Order: sequence, then structure tokens, then C-alpha cells
Amino acid sequence: MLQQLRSRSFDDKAAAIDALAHSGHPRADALLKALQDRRLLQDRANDRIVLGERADGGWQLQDPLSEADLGTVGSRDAAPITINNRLRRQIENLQAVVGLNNPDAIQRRAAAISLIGTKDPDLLAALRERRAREDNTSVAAAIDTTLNTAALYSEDSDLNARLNAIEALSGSLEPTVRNALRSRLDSDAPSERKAVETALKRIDARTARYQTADTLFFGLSLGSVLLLAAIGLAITFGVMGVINMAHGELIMLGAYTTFVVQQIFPQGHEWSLLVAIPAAFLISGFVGVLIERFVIRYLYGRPLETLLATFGISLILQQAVRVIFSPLNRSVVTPEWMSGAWQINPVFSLTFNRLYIIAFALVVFLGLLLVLKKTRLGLQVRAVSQNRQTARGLGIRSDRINALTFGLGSGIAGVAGVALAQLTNVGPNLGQAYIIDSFMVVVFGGVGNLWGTLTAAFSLGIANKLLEPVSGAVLAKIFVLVFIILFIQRKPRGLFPQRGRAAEE
Amino acid sequence: MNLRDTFRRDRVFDVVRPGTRTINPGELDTGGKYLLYMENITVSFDGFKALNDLTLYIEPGELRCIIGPNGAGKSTMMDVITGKTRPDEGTCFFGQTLDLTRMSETEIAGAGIGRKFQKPTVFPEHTAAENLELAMAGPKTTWHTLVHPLNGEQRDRIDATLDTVGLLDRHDHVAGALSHGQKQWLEIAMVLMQQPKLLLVDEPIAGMTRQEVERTAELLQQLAGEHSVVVVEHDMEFIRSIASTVTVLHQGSVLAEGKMQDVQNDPKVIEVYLGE
Amino acid sequence: MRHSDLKTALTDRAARWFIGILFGAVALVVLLNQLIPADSGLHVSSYTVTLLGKYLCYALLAMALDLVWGYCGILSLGHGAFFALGGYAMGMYLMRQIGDRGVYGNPVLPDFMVFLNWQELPWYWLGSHSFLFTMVLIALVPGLLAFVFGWLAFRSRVTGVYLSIITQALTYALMLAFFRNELGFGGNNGLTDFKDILGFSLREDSTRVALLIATAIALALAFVLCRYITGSRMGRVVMAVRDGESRARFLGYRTEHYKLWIFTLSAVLAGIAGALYVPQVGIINPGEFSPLNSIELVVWVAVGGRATLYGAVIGAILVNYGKTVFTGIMPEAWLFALGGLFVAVTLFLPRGLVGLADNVRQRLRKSDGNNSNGTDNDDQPEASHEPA
Amino acid sequence: ADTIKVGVLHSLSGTMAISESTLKDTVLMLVEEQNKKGGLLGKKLEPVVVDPASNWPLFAEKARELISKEKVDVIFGCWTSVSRKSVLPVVEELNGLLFYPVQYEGEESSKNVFYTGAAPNQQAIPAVDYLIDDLGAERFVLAGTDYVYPRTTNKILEAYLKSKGVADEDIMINYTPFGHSDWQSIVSRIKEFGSQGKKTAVVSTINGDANVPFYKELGNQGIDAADIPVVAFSVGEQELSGVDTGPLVGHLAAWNYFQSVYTDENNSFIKQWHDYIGDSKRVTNDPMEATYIGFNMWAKAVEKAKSTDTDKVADAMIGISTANLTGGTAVMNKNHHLSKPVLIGEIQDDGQFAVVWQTDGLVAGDAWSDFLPGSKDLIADWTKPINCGNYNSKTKTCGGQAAQ
Amino acid sequence: MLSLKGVNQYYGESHTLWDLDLSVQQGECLCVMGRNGVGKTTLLKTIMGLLPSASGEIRFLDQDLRKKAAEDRARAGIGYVPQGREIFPLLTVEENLETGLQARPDRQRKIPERIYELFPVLHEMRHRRGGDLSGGQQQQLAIGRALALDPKLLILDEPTEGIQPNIVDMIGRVIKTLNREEGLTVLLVEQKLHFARATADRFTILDRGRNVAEGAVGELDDALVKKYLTV
Ligand SMILES: Nc1ncnc2c1ncn2[C@@H]1O[C@H](COP(=O)(O)OP(=O)(O)OP(=O)(O)O)[C@@H](O)[C@H]1O
Ligand SMILES: Nc1ncnc2c1ncn2[C@@H]1O[C@H](COP(=O)(O)OP(=O)(O)OP(=O)(O)O)[C@@H](O)[C@H]1O
Ligand SMILES: [Mg+2]
Ligand SMILES: [Mg+2]
Repeated sequence: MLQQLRSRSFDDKAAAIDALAHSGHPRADALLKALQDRRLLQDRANDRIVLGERADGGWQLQDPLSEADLGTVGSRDAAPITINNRLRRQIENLQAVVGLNNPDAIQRRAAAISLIGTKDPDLLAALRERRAREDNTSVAAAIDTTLNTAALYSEDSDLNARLNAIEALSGSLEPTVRNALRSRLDSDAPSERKAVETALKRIDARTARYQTADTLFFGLSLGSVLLLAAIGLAITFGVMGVINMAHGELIMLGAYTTFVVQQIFPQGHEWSLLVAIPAAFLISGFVGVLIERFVIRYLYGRPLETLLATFGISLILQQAVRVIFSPLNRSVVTPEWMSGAWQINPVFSLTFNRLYIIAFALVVFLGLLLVLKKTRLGLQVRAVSQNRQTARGLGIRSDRINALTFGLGSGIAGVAGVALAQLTNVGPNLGQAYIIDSFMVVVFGGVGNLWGTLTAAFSLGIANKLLEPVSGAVLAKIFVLVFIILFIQRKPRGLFPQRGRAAEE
Repeated sequence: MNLRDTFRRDRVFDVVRPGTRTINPGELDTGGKYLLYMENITVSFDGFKALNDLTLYIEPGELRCIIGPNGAGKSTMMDVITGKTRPDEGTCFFGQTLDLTRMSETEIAGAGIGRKFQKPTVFPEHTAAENLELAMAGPKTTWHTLVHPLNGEQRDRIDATLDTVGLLDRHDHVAGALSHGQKQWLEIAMVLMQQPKLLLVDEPIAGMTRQEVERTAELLQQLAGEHSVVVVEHDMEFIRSIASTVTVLHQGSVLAEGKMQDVQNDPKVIEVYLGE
Repeated sequence: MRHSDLKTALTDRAARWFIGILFGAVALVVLLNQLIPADSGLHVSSYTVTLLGKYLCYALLAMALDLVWGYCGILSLGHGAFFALGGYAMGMYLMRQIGDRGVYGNPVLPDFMVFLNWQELPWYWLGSHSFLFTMVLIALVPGLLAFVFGWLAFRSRVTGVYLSIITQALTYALMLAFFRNELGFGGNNGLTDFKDILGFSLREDSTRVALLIATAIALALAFVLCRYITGSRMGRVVMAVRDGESRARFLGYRTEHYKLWIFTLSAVLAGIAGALYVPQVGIINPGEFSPLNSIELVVWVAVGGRATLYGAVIGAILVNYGKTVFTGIMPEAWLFALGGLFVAVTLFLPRGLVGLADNVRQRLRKSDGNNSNGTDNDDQPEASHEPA
Repeated sequence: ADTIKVGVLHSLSGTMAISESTLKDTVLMLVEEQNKKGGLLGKKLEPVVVDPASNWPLFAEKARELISKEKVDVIFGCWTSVSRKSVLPVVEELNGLLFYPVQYEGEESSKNVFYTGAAPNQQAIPAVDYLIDDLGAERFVLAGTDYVYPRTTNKILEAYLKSKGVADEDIMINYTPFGHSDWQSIVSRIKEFGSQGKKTAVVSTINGDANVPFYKELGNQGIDAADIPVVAFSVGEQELSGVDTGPLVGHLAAWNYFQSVYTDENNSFIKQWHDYIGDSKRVTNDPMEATYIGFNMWAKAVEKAKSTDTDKVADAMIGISTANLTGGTAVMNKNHHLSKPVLIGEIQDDGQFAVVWQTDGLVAGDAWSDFLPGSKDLIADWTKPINCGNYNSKTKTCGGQAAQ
Repeated sequence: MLSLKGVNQYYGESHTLWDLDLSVQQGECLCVMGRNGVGKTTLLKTIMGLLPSASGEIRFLDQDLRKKAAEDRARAGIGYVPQGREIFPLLTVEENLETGLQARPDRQRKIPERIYELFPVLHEMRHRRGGDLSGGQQQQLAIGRALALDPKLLILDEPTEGIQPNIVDMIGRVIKTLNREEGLTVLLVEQKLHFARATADRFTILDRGRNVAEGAVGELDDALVKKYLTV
């Protein structure tokens, strides 16, 4: 039976799986699981089916039935039995039945939900049987939903039973439920049609509400990405007046730091991010200090020159990364606690990574705000950037302040890189992708105003997401740009302009 | 309608006006008693009233000195006249027809109001002579400046003016390298080149030696008569040497106005401004 | 005092040198290309001719930017957009010249429209078959865009980095728009596979040479024009606007008009540069709108030296020549070289290569004239306060 | 010349370096190997590498430099279609030879270009067949980057799907800008589109940098390959090496080559690559195979023609066959496109693909799609008597460029 | 306390200070005078280290100042009120004053009450941005800021420029008080004769970058004034 899995035909494999599942063999479950996890291998040398674990550069083999050790082979000498989505689904369904009897109520509920929409009489029988014994109300409700949905599909059920089912289902947000209801729209019984219509209307209204919430969340999360990307620039550009074209590359360095940290701790995916954040801050910050010490400091008071020099630096950093890490993208693993979504209901879920990033962006923002407003550094930075000569005349060590501030802005860029590594490519082009947006955000918010940057980032994010469904992603982006252009005409100094005499000069 | 309203400039009955002049809305009309009318001007910044219901008239050809404590609103008043700041309330007319509150800085300058700023502002990359060329009266459209190079007469005027302020030998030096005092002079020269009807000079003698102060005084007195001149200064000696009428501003409004002697002895003025 | 009219613009030393060197070099290349047989060591390949033509287009573009940036202080980070628009106008003409020689043999529709199933030419392609009309478009489209954009921006007094960033937004938005196939300009692939211009095959060396000469003439004319403007009183006003816009306003200048005209003129020049560029490189695509291109353009001007016009030209040619050379001999490392160059120039040559040359010249002159009038300087502070 | 010069025209910097630089290394590796075998016609091969820096006009300039200054005998290069389009007039004018190794939208055939990547009928159409026949898909999302390749491919697919009876409302087309990184709303719309009861699949022509964030978002919003599979035409092993593939297992790609295919040729190619690059973690991919096939075919054609003269080599090319890395042979057809097998693979958690489906025989690349009205009747045939890249089989005329 | 010997300074090619000697004794108030453009500001900036000196010696309390960066000179106890105010336009008045505290060795973080007592208007406007103040208010702010440093030597460049008469008097009194009662050494650049006479102990006159005359204020007679201060 196992050997049948070697076949190239997926139909053969499907039959084999079914046979295995119903064979009652004590190892059947374990083997199916192994098949699903790609641990069931075909050993090319002996052309047999074995269990395998990855061992450095090769496979550690075991006998599938006895679990006896069969030695190791090279990585291309054995290959996992390939299964496709159909087989995967088949195995899952088989497991769901098992799951229905899982002692853990949460697992039971998940199994029941995963079966919504099924018409398979065997499965339904299993469900009914479980329902009779079920004492957990939420699991019972889930099973009811599944059974009610099935009732809608079955032709031989009687009208009253169906009407009851419709009534019971009318608040459910499960898409499968909605589809089942829809399939009843052409029912012969007018009462049923009417019931379905009301039920659908209720469902649609609820769904629409959640979709608005969804869009808002997307907007906020896009905004938080923009905020993270822009906030370092709000310092180096907004406060210090350096048109820092290398800002994107500092973000990129942060992202690469995340990658390197993960390489150093290959087992530490779950917590390596926590190491990466300070590491990225230090590395990008250090590079920032170097840039300031060797280049920028000769250019104060000549903002446009800083644009040119930092543009040169950005080219150098990009190419350096290409040489060191190759031009290919690097893969950064998302830790368990950041993957997946918080499924609030079937149509509304918040992805964890985005939630964390929103929170992270706000924390970084507030931290920075505190540093600038509450510490001596903040005051000194602003003094130096407004009038360097005079600040020196007052004993403020402008060199050190400038280096520290630039380092701070750069370090924050690095931290942003850690977050972006969770969302997008870690590659040499990462910086370029964000630099323009960052400048837009800072300028839109009003140069030199951190709150402006915050507001700008979130409003641009939300505007973009509101437009996207209507106009498509490309036009949405164009519209937002045109909006910024027109907005700046109305408020030539951004959302929160510096006011008063001083700003007019 | 209160009394004050009755006497506002724009309430004057037509019959009272001399002759039958046609009035072009866009043109300066100096037919009235005054050249400049500021009435009930209020300017506030974030709730702080820099000018508070200020009313002030300047006659044609008059030399008016304005004094007052730091922060009294003297510079702000000039900002209002030159269009840099828009008043929250009040009217400001130049001649009979020009509503300064509705004109841009450019239009106001074109109408004949020249200003020397408190902090000397010249074009640092241009030479002294070029600074004057820029300031020179005449058409200032793009086309005109593109196709009409300076003629000899204009060049002579520039030289003469530079000579007047003692910067002739700095003719081809860039203005940015001049000392503070030299920049002051250069800016005065620029105002002269503008040949304005109304000159606003904000602290012209700051940083000047005594002799220069005397020269400035002379210069301003020469100018008065043909032009109206408004001078803001804190140097009492200087004010005394040129003053005919003095206005004292305090907290955005007129505290006292009159001859120098009277104002000087006004106890309020002594208290807030002059000291014992 | 600097003053000038058309005659001085043409005949002053810098202009003579500039035009002399420009035409000298072009003539040399043309002669070596046309008259010397291909197997001779002295022969200049048509590769070089096209390359030079391309550089001169870039030079014209850089000069256009120098006019607004160097003289008027408007740092446009979107000048590539005007260049690209001029290029597209020309590209449309060249597409129409293909006629039924396109792969689908459709006499009216360009290939990319045929295979995306367009039925007729969009309205904005009408007239593109006429060279005259195209010439008008080349100037009009960038000019009009610059005019409208500038009118809005300058009137509401958008200045400094705000202006720079919205010009960047402009070119970025245009890039995204032109990437869209729906817009009817060939999307990402752009316009390419041109055959003729004015009936002359683009594959002929003689056509290439003619294009090179046309570019050189355009560059020379633009140089004289810009020189005339910057030497005129208008030029001085424009520089005054750069150094103190509000002060200039208090002197009675409508500064927004000055900025607007300079900006528009510069955009037109950029458009012309783009139009000359396209037939020589054979493709125009939305990548030309990319903000990075515009930034690089700023760098050329800075490398050459701002506010000198010929500095921009020198910068554009040198940087691009360097790019050509280094992408050939050290493909992996040329970005280091380029980046390093930008940093070095800003640090050590704040006024660009031209500034460096000036310094050297001044130093030479100083050491010559020191003995004769070395004490002149210290009398000046006193003299300046001699009463009138 | 005492060497045969091989031009390499792939971006080493700029946005495309990420994909193209690998191909530069591949060519260099193949040249090195050929030289070990004694070169060609008794001469050594000499590679000439230039960097067109992801800048399309620069591609044309560099092509001109390679042909007229460096006098190379053949160029291997380009990745994007726009770079090829920019180079095309140059190679035609100077009568050079270009091997283009990437899948593309078709609608082109030049005397001077050999297309060793897939045409739409060698990738898109079989993939959709698989979705319909094997997975039972009834609704389709055509998601692509907004430019020519996706637009053309989607046009073809739309026509094809409709010919298969798929209704209009069951096709959703979505375009995004280059480098799009915020996929939240699009993925959530796909999710919703797919929850309407009919089996839904996504056909992705999303290009380059936009893919990683797209797949990350798919993973995060929990779109399971078993529910809504995504089949991509521009995502290969190399692109996946930048993603954590754990959440993506089961999504699909259609190619002519997968690294995981177990054949002797492939095993030794992979080993050679690892040795050459000095990194046993580097992956191989389809454009590399296309480069490999192209290079070997060119070498065979040179041997056959006993010359590197463009015309002779081009003539000799037609009909040349060489071993595929996935088993079997690839054949160069008269239209300068290849016949080769089409494979569909599912993403695995190790960043590799497992082949789940394969065409029975070879599929001949079709330069002119049968599903586009403008090109239905066109064929390319570079042998006598037709000798034309766009021959109208109805009117029996050769249109456009090849006429002169 | 402060002594300069043979100091030379150039702006690029132009020689501005010529072999300048100057000394300020502990506790005195020295007034530097001279016409416009003779180099007074240049001299002060050179002392502060804001301009490089080409040669010569600058000593302050036995320290060689030329070796020190500008910020260290401030930290050594020199308070500087630059010409033209040079306040930080976007900082509030309070923050402007705080910038003066940064270099204090005692790391005090609170603005000394005395400053507000001396210049009540600063207290009134402490939340306003420095750049919004009127010219005279800015001047007061600049002096207050220098005093916040608690300097041993106070350098003022034309501090009365643009200030209303009663405040000028007050500034004069303040300088005098600080000077006489607290022993603060003062180096003052001033054009206004009466103010100089009333405030300073000694004077020195610069002309074309060199000192040409010096002495006790009493010796500043009309002949000198005529010769060097008028033209
Ligand atoms: N933009 C502004 N924002 C806030 N306050 C302002 C602004 N402009 C002026 N002020 C305030 O208005 C008041 C008047 O200022 P103004 O400059 O007119 O005074 P002044 O009379 O010229 O004083 P001085 O003699 O010191 O120059 C001052 O208290 C100043 O702080
Ligand atoms: N940055 C500079 N570059 C070149 N020359 C300068 C510079 N600053 C000042 N000068 C010149 O140096 C000389 C001395 O200037 P300084 O500012 O020291 O004069 P000052 O005595 O303070 O005059 P004032 O009384 O007007 O303030 C002047 O002739 C001036 O033109
Ligand atoms: Mg004032
Ligand atoms: Mg001074």
C-alpha cells in the first residue's frame, strides 16, 4: 500500500491515502502526518518508501513501520513524496474527523468549522454523532452551523427544516454559509426565498461594516509603515536640514541586520527580532555617525549639497550590499508570534505582523518625541541646527551633537528596516523603494514637525487604502501624489507649518 | 453710526472734494489731505495683539518719527503697510484709492512705498551697484528687464547714489562681504533708488558712527518734502535732530503724538519708554 | 557691472570658447567618421557619434536645469519629466513614421496598440504624423506642464524643499501613469523600433551625423539664449529672487512671474533635449520619468559647477562619459566610483569642476599681480566711509 | 581574431541586478566549461561583460558597444522585454546575434534574436489547463504588474478562458504598480472573490520585487493553497530564496525547468553551478536553463556552420537540438523559439518546487499568439522561402520590418 | 584675564586684523570702539574661536585659547552676545535661555531667576518663539542667554543696538552692576559714546584692523573721537 505512493499519478496516491486511512493500522495517522510534513521520502537508491529527517546536507532515514534507523543519504538522493493540494485537502479532511473527537474543545471547534460546507454523508454522520455527545456550547454551535449548511444543500430535506436552518444561519459571517444561502435563492418555495433574502441582507450589512473596519486597518498599517520609514528622516531632514538620500539605504542596513542576526541564531527565530532591533539601531546609527563625521559635517548650511553627497553614499551602500550579500533578496523568517491573523470573525481579521508594526511604529515615535522634547540633546540639536555658530559660541558641542543626532535618525531608520524586513524584500533595492515615500510624508506633514509626520503618514496611508478599491492600486498611488502636489499649493509648508516671523525668512 | 465713522476717509462727501478729478482705481491719487491712512488696524498673533486699533495718518512730504518701546508694534506697522502682514481688522489706504490691505507686496512697492528693514537685507551675491540696479525705479516686468539693458543715465544715477552713501569704491564688491554698517548704507541707497512716495525706514542708524548718524539725518531731511518719510528709531538724539512730529506707539496703539518737546515731557512716555 | 546684450552673449570670451570647442569637437568627430575609412585607426565609429549625440542631449538637459537651479534657486527634482515628455512627443512621431512596416502591418496603429486590441488611435495621437506638429508639441507639452505647475506653485509661494519634493512627486506620478498600458504610450516597453525620421533612415550613419549636428546646434543656441538671459537685467533679477525672494518682492518685482518664465523656458529646453535624444538612443520609456534620473541630473550640474551654464555641460558630459567607461571596464565596481565621485565633488569642489578651474586661474593671476597692487586692499575700509 | 568573443549584457546594478546578475555568472560558467573542453573551432572563448545598469537606453548603447567596438560574435543578455526591445534595433542594424533567456509576452520574432525562454503558450496556457482540468478551478483572478508582459499574457488568458466557457464575472483582473509592497487590500479582495463558492485560482504575472510582499501577505491572511492556489509565471527558485516559504506550501508556478527535477543532466548542472559560484546554497532556475540551452545550441551551431558569422550561425541554429536539464531535448524551431516541456510545480517549505504536473511531450513556442486577434494569422519562419518574422499566413505576405 | 598678542586674521585673501594686541584685566570693563568695518566684530569672533586666527596668541586665565574649539572657550567661562542678536528663531524664549545653560560646569538646568528680573519682558514672553520677538526683545534675550552661562568674561557686540532708551540705560546699569559688584569682566564693542563713557572703565580704538589708541575712559577726548570715530 505504501509503495503505491511512489506512483506519479496523484489519483493512485489518493487511493493509497484513503486505503491507508481506513486500514486501521496503528501507524496510519503518524504516516499521514509525515506525508503531510514532507517527511515521507522516496529513497532513490533502493526505490523504497522511508521516513526521513533533514540532517546537515542530507537525510537521516528511518523505516516507516518499525522506525528503525536506516542511515543517512545525500540531499538529492532521497526526495519527499510529493503531494498536491488535493491530497493535502484529503488528508486534512481525514484528520478533521479525527479532530472532532479531540479532547481539546478549541481543536474540536476548529475541526467543525473547517467542515462547513461539506456534503459528504460520512462526515455529516460523524458530525451528528459528535453533536449528540457534545457538551461545549461553542463547539455545538459550530457543529450546528455545519449541519444547517448541509441541510440547505440537501435536496431531500423538508421545507420547514430548511427554514429553521436559514433562520439559525442568518447571522453567520462564514462565506460558505452565505454561498449555501445563495444557492437557495432560486428555491421554489416563496417563503424560503424570502427568508434567504432577509438572512442575506443581514449578513451583507454586517459584512459591509467589517469591510470598512478592514480598510481602516489596512490604512493604519500602511500608515505605520510610512511612519516608520519617514520618522528617521524627520530627524535628519526635518530637524537637521540634511536632505538625506541615503536614508533608504540605512533602512536597508537595518533589514540586512535582521537577516544576519537570524543567520547567527539559526534556532532563535522566535526571539532573534528582539536582538535585531538594538543591533540594527546600533549598526545603522554607527554608519550614520560615520557619514556625518566624514561627509555631512563639511556641508552644514548647504542643504542641497547634502543631497548630492548622500546620493553618492546611497549608491555606494547599495553596491556594497550587492557585493557583500549578493544582489539576491535574502529571506527573513517571520516568528511564530508574528505570523497569522487574529481572526475576529470569518470576514474580519487583523494580521499579527501588521498589528505589531503599528504598535512598534507608535512606540518608536513616542520614544523619539520624548528624546527630542525632554532631553538636553533635543534642545541642543535644535539650537545647533538653527544657528550652528551661535550654538558653538554658547558652548554647545555642535560636532558631537550633530553626529549623535544624525546617528539617532539613522539608527531609527535601521529599526524601521527590522520592521520592513517582515513585510517586504530584504534586498539592495529596499531603500530606493521607500525613499520617495519618506520624503513625501515628511514634507506633507511639514518639515521639522514630528506630529506632522505622524499625521501625514496615517492620512496618506488611509487615503491610499480608501482609493485603492475604487481606482486600482496604480491610480490610487497617482491620485495620492497629485493630491500632495495640490495640497502643497494650498499649504505651501505642509500640514503643520512652522509659523511666525522666523519661518518666513 | 458713530462719530468716528462719519469722519472716516471713505465717508467724505464727494461735494467736499476739490474739482472733478477722475479717479482710476489702480492709480495713486494724492488728492486728499493725507498720503497714508491707517485706521483701526489690529493685528494679532495667536491671540497676542501686536497692533491694537492703531490709527495713523501721514501727510505728503511729511517726516514722521515713530518711537516706542521694543515690541510696541512699530515694525509690525510697517509690515502692514508693505503688505507683509495682513491686518485682522482695519483699513489701510495709500492715497485715496489704493487699499493696501488688498494689494500684494509687489503692487505696494510698485505703487511707491519703499522700505528699509530693521535687519539690513541686501542681495549678498550681487555687487553693490547691482543691488541698486535692482532697486531702481522703472518698469519691472520680465519682458522689460530682458530687453532693456541699463542706459548711461541710469548707470550714472547708480554711481551718484553710491557716492551719496559713500560706497562708490565698493561698486563692484559683492554685498555679502560688507560690514554691518555698510550694509545699512547700501540698503538706504536702495530705497533712494526706488524713488518712492513714501519711505519707511526702520532703525536706520543702528551700528553707525556719530558722523554717519548726522549724515543720515541730513539725508532724511532732504528727502522729506518731496517724499513722505516714516522713521523708526530708538536714538533720541537722532530723533531730536530730525523730528517734526513724533508718534509714540505702545502696546500696539498710539500713546502720544505731537511735537518732540511735548512728547518728551509726557510722563506716560517717560515711564514706558524714555526713562528718567 | 555685468551688462550684456545679444552681441556680448555671442562674443564674450566664455561664449566664444564654448561654441568653438563644441563645434570643433563635433566637426572632428564627424569628419573622422565620414571621411576616414572604417579600417583606419583614426576612424571614429558611429557608436561614438551616437554616444556623443547622447551626451550633448544630456548636456542640454543639464543646462536647462542649471538655468532654474543655478540662477533662480529652484531645485527641480523633476526635470527628467520634461525631458521625457519631449522625448515622447518625438517618439510618437517616429512611431507614426513606421507606417505599415510594423510587425502587424497596420498603417495607422503602432504595434503595441494592435496587439492589445485597440481599434483606433487615441485622440492625443492625432497629428503626431506631422513633423511640424510634433515640433510644436515638443515645446508645448513640457512648456505647458511647467507653466501650469509653476503657476500654481509659485503663486502660492511654494519654495525650497517643498518645491523640490513636489516636482519629484510630479515626475513620479507621471512615471506611474506612463507605465500604465491604458494611457496609450506603450506602457513599460515604451516607444521603440523606430525606422525613419523625416524620411531618412535612422540606421544610416549620415542620419546619425545629422542628428549629432542638430543637437550641437540646439545646444549652442540654447547656450547663447541662456547667456543672454542671465546676463540681462532679467538675469540679475532672477538671481536676486534666488537670494532673497521676499526682498525682491518689496522692490516691486513680481517674483512669481520671473520664476514662472524661467521654469517654463527651462522645461522647453529640457523637452527639446528629450526630443533630440530619442531618435539617437532609439527608445523612450517611462523609466526616463524615474525620480532617480532627475536626481542624477542634479548631480551632473553640481559636478560641473552651478550657475555657469557651461559647467552644467561639462558635468553632464564628464559624468556620462565616466559611466560609459566604467560600466565597461569595471562593471561590478562602477557604482562605487560614481558614488565616490559625487561625495568627493561636494566635499572638495563645492563649486564644481568649473569652480576648481576658477580657483586655479585666480591663484595663477594672484601670483602674477601681487607685487604691483598688493597694498590696495587695506586702504579700502577707510575709503568706504569718506563723506560724499 | 584568435578568440571568439561572447558578449554578456545583463544588469549588474540597479533594480534588475537582482535577477540578471545570476545569468551573467551562468554565461561565464558555461564559457569557462567550453574553454576547458577546448573552446570552439579551435579558438578560446572570451567573455566580454558590460553593465547596462537596469537602464534601457543604456542597453542599446552597450549592445552597440559590444557589437561594433568589442566585435563580439554573440550576445547573451537582457531580462526584461523592454531591454530586449531597446536592443533589438541595434542587433538588427549591426547584424548581431542575441540570445534572450527569459519568458516573455511573445509577439515578436527577429532574425537576429533567439528566444530560449517561454512564450505564453509554453507557460500560461498549460498552467490554466492544469487549474481547470486538475484543480477544477472555475473562477480566476488575473493579478499582474501593470505593464506589457502581464497585460499581454492576461489578454491571451482572458481570451483563452472565455473560449473555455468561463463567464466574465468569474474573471477578476487586477494590476499593481512596479515594486508594489502593500498588498493588504488586494489580497483581502482576492480572498473575498474566492469565497463565493466556486473554486478560485489566482494567475499571477506579478513581477520582481512585488512578489515577496505579495506572498508574505498571502501567508499572513491565511490564504491556503488548498483553497485558493496561486500560480505564478515569474516566481522561481531564485525569487523564493528571498521568502520564508513555510506559509506558501502548495502554491504553484509554471516553468520549463525546476531545480528539483531529478535527472543526471540537472544534477551535474547544479553541482557545476555550486562549484563555480562557491556556494552550495545558491539555487538554479528556469532562465538559467534557458541560458544553458541557448549557449549549447549556439556552440553546436557554430561547430556546424564552422564559422561565427551571424548569418551562417543563425541558419545553422534552426533545427538544432540539445539536451534539456529536465530530460529530453529542446529543439530550435523556425520561428526562433524553442520546443520544450512545460512543468507545474508546487512550492515546498524548502523553497523548492515539487513537480505536480507535466505536459506529455514538447510544446513548441508560439511567437504569435493564437488568442490575440491581431496576431492570429501571423507566423514566424526564418527558413526559405518565407524567411520572415511576421508572415501573414492568410495574405501570404511578410509584413513590416523584415520586408527590407 | 584675557590677552591677545600679535593676532592676525584673514577673510580669505583680505587681511582684516593686523598684529593686534589687547588685554582685559580681571574685573574691568573694556570698550572696543571704531568705525564701521574696522574689524571689531571680527576681533570678537576670533576671540570666541568662531573665526580662525592666522597667527598670534590668545590667552584667557592662563589657558591658551587658540588651541581650544569655540565651544570649549564658552565652557571656559566666556559669554558672548553676538552682533545682530542671533537668537534661535524657532526655539521659545525659555528654550533660548536654556541653551545658555548647556555649557555650565554646574549642570544647572533651571534658568536663573535673575535673568527674568533683569529682563521682565522675557518672562512675559517665555513661551513665544524667539524669532517672533521684536528686535529689541531679541537683543535682551541674547544678553540673557549669555548671562545664563554664568560667565567670567562677558563679551558684548553692540548690545544697545535697536533698544529703547530706558532699557539701554538699564543694560548699562546691569553691565555696571555685574562688573562692579560681582566682578564680572566685560569686553564691550560699542559705538554710542555716551553709553561707552558711562559703562566702560577703559577703551581701545581699532582702525583698519589695528589698535590705534587706548586708555581710561576719561582720556577719550574729542580729539581722539574726531580722529578715529568720526570721518
Ligand atoms: N509672527 C509673529 N508671531 C508672534 N508674535 C509676533 C509676530 N510678529 C511680531 N510679534 C510680536 O509683536 C510685537 C510687536 O513686534 P514689532 O517687531 O512690531 O515691535 P517693534 O515695535 O518693531 O520693536 P523693536 O523696537 O524692538 O524693533 C512683539 O511683541 C512681537 O513679539
Ligand atoms: N565674511 C566676510 N568675508 C569677507 N570680508 C568680510 C567678512 N565679514 C566682514 N568682512 C570685512 O571685514 C571688515 C571688518 O568687518 P567687521 O564685521 O569686523 O567690522 P565691524 O568693525 O564689526 O563693523 P560694524 O561696526 O559695522 O559692525 C569689513 O571691511 C568687512 O567688509
Ligand atoms: Mg522693530
Ligand atoms: Mg560689527
